[in-house]
Amino acid sequence: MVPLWMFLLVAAALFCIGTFAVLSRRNAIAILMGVELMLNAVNINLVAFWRYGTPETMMGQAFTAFVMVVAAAEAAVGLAIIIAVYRSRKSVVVEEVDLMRG
Amino acid sequence: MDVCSINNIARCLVNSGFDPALAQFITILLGVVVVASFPLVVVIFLIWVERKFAARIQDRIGPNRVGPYGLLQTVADAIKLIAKEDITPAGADRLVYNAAPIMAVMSVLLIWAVIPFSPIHVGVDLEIGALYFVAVASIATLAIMLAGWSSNNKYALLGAFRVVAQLVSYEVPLVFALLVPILFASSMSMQDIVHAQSGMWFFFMAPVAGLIFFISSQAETGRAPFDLLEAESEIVAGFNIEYSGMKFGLFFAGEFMHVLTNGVLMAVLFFGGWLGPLVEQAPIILGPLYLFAKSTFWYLLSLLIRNTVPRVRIDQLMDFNWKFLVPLSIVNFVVIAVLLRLCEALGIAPAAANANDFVANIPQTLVLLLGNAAIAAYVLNRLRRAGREQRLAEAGRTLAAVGEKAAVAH
Amino acid sequence: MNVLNEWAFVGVFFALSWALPALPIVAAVFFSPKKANAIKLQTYECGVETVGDTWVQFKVQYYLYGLVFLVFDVEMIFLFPWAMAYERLDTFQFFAGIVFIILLLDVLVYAVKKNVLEWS
Amino acid sequence: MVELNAHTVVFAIFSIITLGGAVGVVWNRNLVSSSYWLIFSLFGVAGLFVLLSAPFLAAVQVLVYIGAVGILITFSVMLTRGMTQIKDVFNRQSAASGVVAVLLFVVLLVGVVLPVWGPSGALSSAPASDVVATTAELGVALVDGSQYVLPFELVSLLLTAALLGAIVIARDQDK
Repeated sequence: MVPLWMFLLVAAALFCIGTFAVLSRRNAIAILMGVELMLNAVNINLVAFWRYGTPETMMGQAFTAFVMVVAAAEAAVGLAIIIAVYRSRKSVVVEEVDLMRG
Repeated sequence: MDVCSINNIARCLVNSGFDPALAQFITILLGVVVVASFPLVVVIFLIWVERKFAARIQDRIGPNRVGPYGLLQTVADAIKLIAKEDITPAGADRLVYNAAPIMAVMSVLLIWAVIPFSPIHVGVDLEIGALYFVAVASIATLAIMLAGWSSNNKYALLGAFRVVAQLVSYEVPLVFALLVPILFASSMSMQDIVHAQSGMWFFFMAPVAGLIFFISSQAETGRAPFDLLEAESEIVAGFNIEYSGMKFGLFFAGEFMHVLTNGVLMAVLFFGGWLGPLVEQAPIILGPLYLFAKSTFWYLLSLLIRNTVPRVRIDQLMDFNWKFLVPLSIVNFVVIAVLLRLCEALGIAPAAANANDFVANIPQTLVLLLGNAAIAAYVLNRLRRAGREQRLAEAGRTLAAVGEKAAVAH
Repeated sequence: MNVLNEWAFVGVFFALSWALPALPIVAAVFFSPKKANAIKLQTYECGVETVGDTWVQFKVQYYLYGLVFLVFDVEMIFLFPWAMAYERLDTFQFFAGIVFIILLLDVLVYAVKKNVLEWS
Repeated sequence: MVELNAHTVVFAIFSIITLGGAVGVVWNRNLVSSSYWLIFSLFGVAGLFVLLSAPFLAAVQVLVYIGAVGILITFSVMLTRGMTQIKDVFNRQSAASGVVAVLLFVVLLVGVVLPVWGPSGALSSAPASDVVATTAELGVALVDGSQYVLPFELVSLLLTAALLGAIVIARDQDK
């Protein structure tokens, strides 16, 4: 088997790429994609630790399933917000959407 | 085909001095080549069958020039398609444009990895076989999206959007119908699902689920009456408008293959797959024979529907799915789960020891069948009423219009 | 490691199911004539010349269908294992699953009531 | 340290798919391509799940991400048109975010992956056991009164709430 740290390494790299996307992209949908990447990095970690730690229990898989649901819900609501904002402001560039600024 | 002898090959290779890992790899490769090329070869004849069938219904002769009875027509077509000029429209995303038709075929081909042909012949009997099938089939949606987007054509993109909306919609009842055999077999492995039917085929325990599965897989294939993706009269040709030559051919090959795959899946999930009399004695011959006899029935039914039922409008298509099939499939699943539980609680269900006994399964099947009949009766009644209301409303509108005209004329 | 052997088959199958359909496309590259010209390569939009961007404005309806589908699809993560474990469930566990499905049905009822699934 | 065998090679392929796809998501100017790179990357994650003996999660990953989330993202990209015209892909703080991401990676590498501050168990090369819980056990665990039944039902509510919210937000109010 591949040692555990290699999976963690891939997950860490994926997480950082996701972070970079979230912090640096201007487009709201691209930011959401970054969040999806980060959540998937978390999933890799959860499954890897489960496999190398306690593979005979159900913990890792159950948690991963819950994370997937949360990710899906987040994508659904996030994209809906983006569509709504686009409809009223004709823009999906995050810096231009500052309705809440005083 | 012959996994048994392939197993022997692995041992032979190791014995004759091969590295065990390499021998294993060769074994796997052989198995894959056999399983994967099978549907590809069969589809060549299926296209001929389909064309002949359609021709007969339309009072034509159909292909009859190339080879006896026109059997080699498809081969000639393939050669023609290969020799045709291959046009990639300006502004297309070349890589994606080329990958999309391959993906369309791939998503169907991959399903065959888990189809059990006989008690011992199966590509691979995954623990999650049924889920694998759904997951792999959902790649087709992506392929169509890619094709529509990469063509750089408004009509293609619009067509792709419609098709994708259709495909994702009909995946919901498909999956709920698929859950019923999983529930009966308490397993997602295709082989287990077939074995669990040795007492009673699942179709007799859950005919409604079987029909929902058939209807929604017909829609997943994009066949008439759900063939909006190639509704020539409405959207030029749909998502594949810019495709020509072999790439266009691949989309079609994928579709034809999908129809057969649907038939095989119906046979495996609801009609006992390779099960049949004396199959244990001669699994190599009788298993695949039974499987294909059963799937041919569904295949021909699919052809019949395709050639006789008119196309529906997209709003009707969506209404039919979301307001009829999806609620029906969910309610049906719940009813069957509860009835099955009830049977066990009341002791009607066959004991584990004689689960394979036909007679022991009869009481439980009767209860489930009654539940199904109740659902079907309710649904048909509702449909009848809804249909009448619609007709009355239509008639009312026409009458009102006539009355108005008469008033104006006065 | 038995699981991985099974999936090795799927992996090889995956690779081959790319290669097999790609074969005729590659063959077509060698056998087909190449006489492209600008008119031939134009996008075909009923013979009318293409106007504007390919990305026309789409209806939000598509997104709503995708949304409802996503919810049902995600619930499958839980329903598949539940159906698979059916034989081992006791009454409480069984009805936990049924409640889950009924909550799911709510979604559909709401969506239909609000005319979300209406193609207009 | 790591022997070269089929397992390692497959791991390397899927890692490259995952990370390469992720980089494609970040760097692509065209958002549609970005979303396809995302699907590509998430497919790699599914492969990693198979390597970790979680085939159920791998299938679910393909089903949910490629079949549903990917399609949804593509739909919304098409719905919010005019984004191809955006000249700058990155905002003004992109350099700073790059530094932050790299720093984060170093911290994760040093603090978690490589046991600098004491053994973390991350270097163990072999799993604790080869007995892997099956998907049916997952099914039982999810609805078991002493395990996950509460989150299980809550997930249903969460999805209902998410759907209601998304529908209310995304619908055309004019009609």
